[in-house]
Amino acid sequence: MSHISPVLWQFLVKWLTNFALFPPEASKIAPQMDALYFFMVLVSLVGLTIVVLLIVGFSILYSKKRHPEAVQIEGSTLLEATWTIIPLGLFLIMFVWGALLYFRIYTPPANAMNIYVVGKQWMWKAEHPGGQHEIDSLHVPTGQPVQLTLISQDVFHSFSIPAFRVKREAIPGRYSSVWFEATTPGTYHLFCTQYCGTNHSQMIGEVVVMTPDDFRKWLQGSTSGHSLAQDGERLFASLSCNACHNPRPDARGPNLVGVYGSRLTLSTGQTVTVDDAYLRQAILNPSQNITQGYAPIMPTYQGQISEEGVFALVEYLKNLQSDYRIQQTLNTTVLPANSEGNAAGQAPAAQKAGGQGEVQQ
Amino acid sequence: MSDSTATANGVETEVHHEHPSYQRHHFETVAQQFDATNFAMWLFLLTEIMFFGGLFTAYLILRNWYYPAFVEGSHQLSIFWGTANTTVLIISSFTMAMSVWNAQMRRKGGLLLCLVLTFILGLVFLGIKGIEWHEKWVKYHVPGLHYSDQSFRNPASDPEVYAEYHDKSLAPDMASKVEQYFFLYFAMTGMHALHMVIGIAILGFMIVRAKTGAYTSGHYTFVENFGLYWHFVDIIWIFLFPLLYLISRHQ
Amino acid sequence: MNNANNSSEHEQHIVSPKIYVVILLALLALTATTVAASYVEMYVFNAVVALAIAVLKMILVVLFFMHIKYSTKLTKLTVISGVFIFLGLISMTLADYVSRAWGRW
Amino acid sequence: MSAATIVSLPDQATARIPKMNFLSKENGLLSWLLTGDHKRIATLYLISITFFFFIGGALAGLIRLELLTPQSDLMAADTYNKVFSMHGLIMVFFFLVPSVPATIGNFVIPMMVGAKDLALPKINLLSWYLYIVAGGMMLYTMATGGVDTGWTFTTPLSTHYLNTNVISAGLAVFVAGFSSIFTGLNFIVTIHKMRCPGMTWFRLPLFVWSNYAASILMVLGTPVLAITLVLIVLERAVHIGVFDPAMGGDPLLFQHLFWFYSHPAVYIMILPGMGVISEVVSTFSRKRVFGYTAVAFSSVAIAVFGFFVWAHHMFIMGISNYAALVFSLLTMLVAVPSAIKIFNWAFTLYNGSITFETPMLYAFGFMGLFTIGGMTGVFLGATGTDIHLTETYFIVAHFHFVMVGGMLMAFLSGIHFWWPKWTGRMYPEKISQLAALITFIGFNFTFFPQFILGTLGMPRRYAAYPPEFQVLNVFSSAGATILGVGYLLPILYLTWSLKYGEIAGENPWQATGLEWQTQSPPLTENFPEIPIMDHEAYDYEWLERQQRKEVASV
Ligand code: HEA
Ligand code: HEA
Ligand code: HEC
Ligand code: CUA
Ligand SMILES: [Cu+2]
Repeated sequence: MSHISPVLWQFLVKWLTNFALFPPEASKIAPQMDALYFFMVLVSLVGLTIVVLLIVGFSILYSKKRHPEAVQIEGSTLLEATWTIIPLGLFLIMFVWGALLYFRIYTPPANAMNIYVVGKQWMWKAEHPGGQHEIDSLHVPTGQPVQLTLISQDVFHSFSIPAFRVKREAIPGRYSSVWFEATTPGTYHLFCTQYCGTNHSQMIGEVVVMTPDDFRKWLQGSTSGHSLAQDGERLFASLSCNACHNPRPDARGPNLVGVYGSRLTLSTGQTVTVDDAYLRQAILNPSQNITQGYAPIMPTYQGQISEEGVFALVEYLKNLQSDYRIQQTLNTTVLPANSEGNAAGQAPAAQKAGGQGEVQQ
Repeated sequence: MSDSTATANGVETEVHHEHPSYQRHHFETVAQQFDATNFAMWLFLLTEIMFFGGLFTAYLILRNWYYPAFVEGSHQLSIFWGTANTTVLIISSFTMAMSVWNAQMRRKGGLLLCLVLTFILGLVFLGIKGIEWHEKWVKYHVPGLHYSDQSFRNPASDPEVYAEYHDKSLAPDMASKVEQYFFLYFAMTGMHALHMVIGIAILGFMIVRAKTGAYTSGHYTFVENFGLYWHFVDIIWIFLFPLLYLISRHQ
Repeated sequence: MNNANNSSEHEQHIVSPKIYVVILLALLALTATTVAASYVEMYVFNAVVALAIAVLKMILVVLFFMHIKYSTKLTKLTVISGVFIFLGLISMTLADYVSRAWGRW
Repeated sequence: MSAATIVSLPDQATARIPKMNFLSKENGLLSWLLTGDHKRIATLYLISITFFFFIGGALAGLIRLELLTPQSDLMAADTYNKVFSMHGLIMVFFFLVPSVPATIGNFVIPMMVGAKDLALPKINLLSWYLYIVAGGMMLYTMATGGVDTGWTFTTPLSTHYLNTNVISAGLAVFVAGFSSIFTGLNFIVTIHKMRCPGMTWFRLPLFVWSNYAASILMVLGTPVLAITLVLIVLERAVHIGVFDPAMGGDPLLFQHLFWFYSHPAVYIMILPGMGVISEVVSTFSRKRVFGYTAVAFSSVAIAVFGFFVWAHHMFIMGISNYAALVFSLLTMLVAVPSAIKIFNWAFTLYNGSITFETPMLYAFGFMGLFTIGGMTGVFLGATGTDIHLTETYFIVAHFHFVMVGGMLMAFLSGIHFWWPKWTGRMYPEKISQLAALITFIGFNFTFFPQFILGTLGMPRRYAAYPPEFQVLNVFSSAGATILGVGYLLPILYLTWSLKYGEIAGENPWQATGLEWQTQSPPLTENFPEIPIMDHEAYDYEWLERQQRKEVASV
């Protein structure tokens, strides 16, 4: 006992001095979240107090000693209506308030800076547009909305920053996103909160919030020499995407300049807005959404590009505003058409036969 | 569902002072017993609906996503065998309904005949299913075990189906989704066949008991309840047939 | 012994074989129709028609082969509630999938 | 307490346990293993679920022990994962789901509706055997290395990334599911078809209503879990399936199907407990339940709405935001009937004549703790706060408040309440009141700190955690020890009372349910002859008249 108690004592002192009921509020959304949270705590406390008061009060007033004979009562519609409508009203307020927050957290503003995050068993990899890579940490500036585009390489993970009050699942096979605007410089916890196998509890890291100046310095200090978009460009050439996607009149694929953010009409007649998720889908499962007027000849790159590679391509396509460089690569390297080492690729004959661009169900 | 006590012949069910021997001790009347077991059977069928409900949900979602793959997948199924099997099952449902009628009318011969017919039709159904499954095996269309998506990357390699539908070759990523179709095909028809097997086993048991006159002396609860089960299995097929064979034939 | 509650109700409605035969023929006819319809190119309506026919067949089987037409309210309610929850499962799940395409989520 | 209790025991000097009763009718192991008697099957269930509760509890002890320190030092992370997975699986599927329905429900529902047995005794027995088979499979799973999927079997983790016994665990739950389906089915049939003359729907005790509602959930929800597990097993076996994103399947589909069962399942877990509370609160305040119809219908409302809120477990998992809105709204709606019940029980006390025997103490515990647990459920049901709180210890605290503080309290309340009927003997009152108190205190110590932990952001299912969370975790672990004592006590004194408890007599609580109007323990056929119900439920005046008549006739 005697050797335990000093330790325990230290603990308690430390804990009591740092006692907290909620984590630091380090993002713009945090105080808003806490407002709703404390509203709910308040309602719960009031509700609980009422329930406890009723039970204790009645127990004292109508205990058998004081009140030996029970008086039978059927019920009271008025009372029952009261305690149906008041909780319902309060719950609806919570619903609306909660929904507003939810939409705010999951709707990034247009000027947000994008960081890509890959989750995999059991680490987080972040890719900044400038080409900085991080593992199990995330550096962000204050005063700047940051959007995270998340994906998982294997199972569900969940990217959680309690101090920001945001959290989003990293889903295998699909992009998800979340945004925040950090307000207070400091180092905060980063957790994987979705159970993801053995080392789930080791899939942690830190979020470092810096002033914009410090952040700029950090960016410069940890650059890898080329930006994410440049990586993407290199991939675009080496995977010979430009064999089909080029500005030539006889190109077999659509020109991808400015495709990001545009609206496409699919062969099913639907229209879609091209966003990150759509680009990823178009690269990995091209035949699922066929752009109107084109044949489904684009090969799939599933299993050939890592999620980081896809991020690079997406970032590249996002910033692709002119044909100039594609033209350049085409002129310097002569690329055989459809040469993506896809051993089990389609038979050429089948591709010819696939000249069907018709509009159909 | 109901008890399997031997039945004494000639007990007058309308007389309530004497309990017929098939009445379980905790029921007040035979009517109550019939009602209770019948209701229980219906509830059991509800659970069955939900059981298949999960599969239907999965099917609808994936079909929505991978329609072209589902089209080529369903081209691999034979409408002929599918229709034949539907017919077989509908007729077996009819003979089952007739079994109940015969039991109600206390016609032992008729009951036996109808039960045996149902039994045979059930076996025929499974036989046909077996033929279809065998064909899938031969053509490497059993997902996970014996599978190749050759026929969808290059439909011409499968001349029979190609001659009929002239399928375009699917892009490799879409072609790989046909495996999902076959996974669902086997999961759904497999679950259904499992129910058929159970049904046929019970039918066999009933035939043996019907020979002793068990169901033709007024106590036909078991036949009636089994009939409900059989018809339910029929209904499942009535939905599986269009879902798997019919609705995804056109690109 | 008090057998006060619904004692003499044992007689089940007995459906005549004639009805069974009619239903059988109807079912076979519907099967033929649905197969025939599947050969006609109707776009979305292929699925609609096939499922409508299947529902129709189901209703026939349930009402007559399974005697729901002649059974108690309770049994009818049971069937309906089963179908209701089944549709709930399918429709609310599909609602999620469908509405994912609506916005940027 | 003696001054203010309603216990009316027969004169202990002359009292006897009736010679003929369901326990003494036949002897020998076979007479138990082949029994059709709902009371014996209930007893079998009681023994088996207690066994599993203690296994689950021991695993909980291991969890708490490991979490004493921030590092994963007691066991490696993978062991810890197995421990909490087995804890969750056993507690949910082998303890809580069958707890009240299969034991207390099985025991009293036929008596409450005035029947000799459940409608389908053989199915009832089959249900117990399925439970035992499933339990055996679970123990096998545990003995051969356990499973570490968490109780939620999340795909694609469970299907492609783990090499533990997912298949046998899945099949165990599958079989347990059918056990639960058959129990529910049996209840529904019994309640519809086996009521005695005069027993109209609105004369049924509320315990019957709430079990009826829970049974609907069991019958319609569980099969979806069954098919989902089948798909998981297939997917694992053949490495292809509809949940695998790498093959073009959708892991969210799994979530939809799983929660379609598992949300209703939480109401399967709470509704029967709510029924117990209705009985207990009414009996010990000698009053008809305030607003009988409202309480009855709120159970059904919970059952019906409970089916359509499942996606609130998936708010951050990538469902469409519109769907999140709808499911959040429905979640708010389904919370209201629970609130109605709490207030109705509170007002049942009004103008009553209240005594404080153990079942009542547990019931008070239930009301307080379930209010906290339920309200924190609303925190999670609101989409915005869910983002911050989901997957943290806040959830762990939420569901332990409703499941342990709610249902387990209700279960203990019910066990004490019906113990005299079941065994013919009273449990010792003083020590059981002490146990109730210990449980309450231990419970709050264990789980309240977890709300704070969760708000601070500590994720659930963590074998190791940042050191600043340690103090609260130590509190929690300390509380769990107290709680463990609180649960061990009943086992000891209830066993003791089997032999040494006072003879209870027919109706020690002066309760009105039909089950109390027959001998304790009851006859195999429950009543000497089928009763006729000629009064409302909870009609204490009727009971008094009845007793005066008896006294007069003597
Ligand atoms: C017995 C089991 C049980 C019960 C009854 C409940 C009841 C409720 N639960 Fe809970 N829940 C679980 C067991 C249960 N839950 C489990 C096991 C999980 C975790 C699963 C996992 O991931 O492992 C979970 C998770 C869970 C989540 C998912 C969180 C997440 O994953 O992000 C949500 C979200 O909506 C939720 C909500 C609710 C709600 C709204 C209720 C409501 O029904 C509660 C209604 C009750 C009340 C509201 C209290 C009474 C109210 C009053 C007395 C009124 C107070 C006064 C005023 C308002 C004035 N629960
Ligand atoms: C009915 C349901 C039920 C019950 C009764 C309990 C009871 C308890 N649970 Fe459990 N719990 C769950 C259902 C339940 N739990 C579920 C579904 C999960 C989620 C699993 C998952 O994430 O997949 C969970 C997860 C869970 C966690 C989170 C693990 C994690 O996420 O990392 C913790 C942590 O504290 C915990 C603790 C406890 C404790 C202390 C008890 C106590 O109430 C238990 C008290 C009982 C005893 C202690 C037994 C009696 C005494 C003995 C046998 C003597 C030996 C005792 C000791 C050595 C202490 N439980
Ligand atoms: C064999 C030719 C070919 C190659 C190689 C090819 N594509 Fe495509 N791509 C197409 C065609 C044709 C389409 C239009 C039909 C469709 O949507 O599938 C297309 C569509 C797209 C789209 C959807 C946008 C739109 O306007 O339709 C994107 C994004 C895209 N490709 C990116 C890439 C990337 C990145 C690569 C290399 C990694 C690549 N493509 C390689 C032929 C090709
Ligand atoms: Cu990644 Cu938990
Ligand atoms: Cu829920």
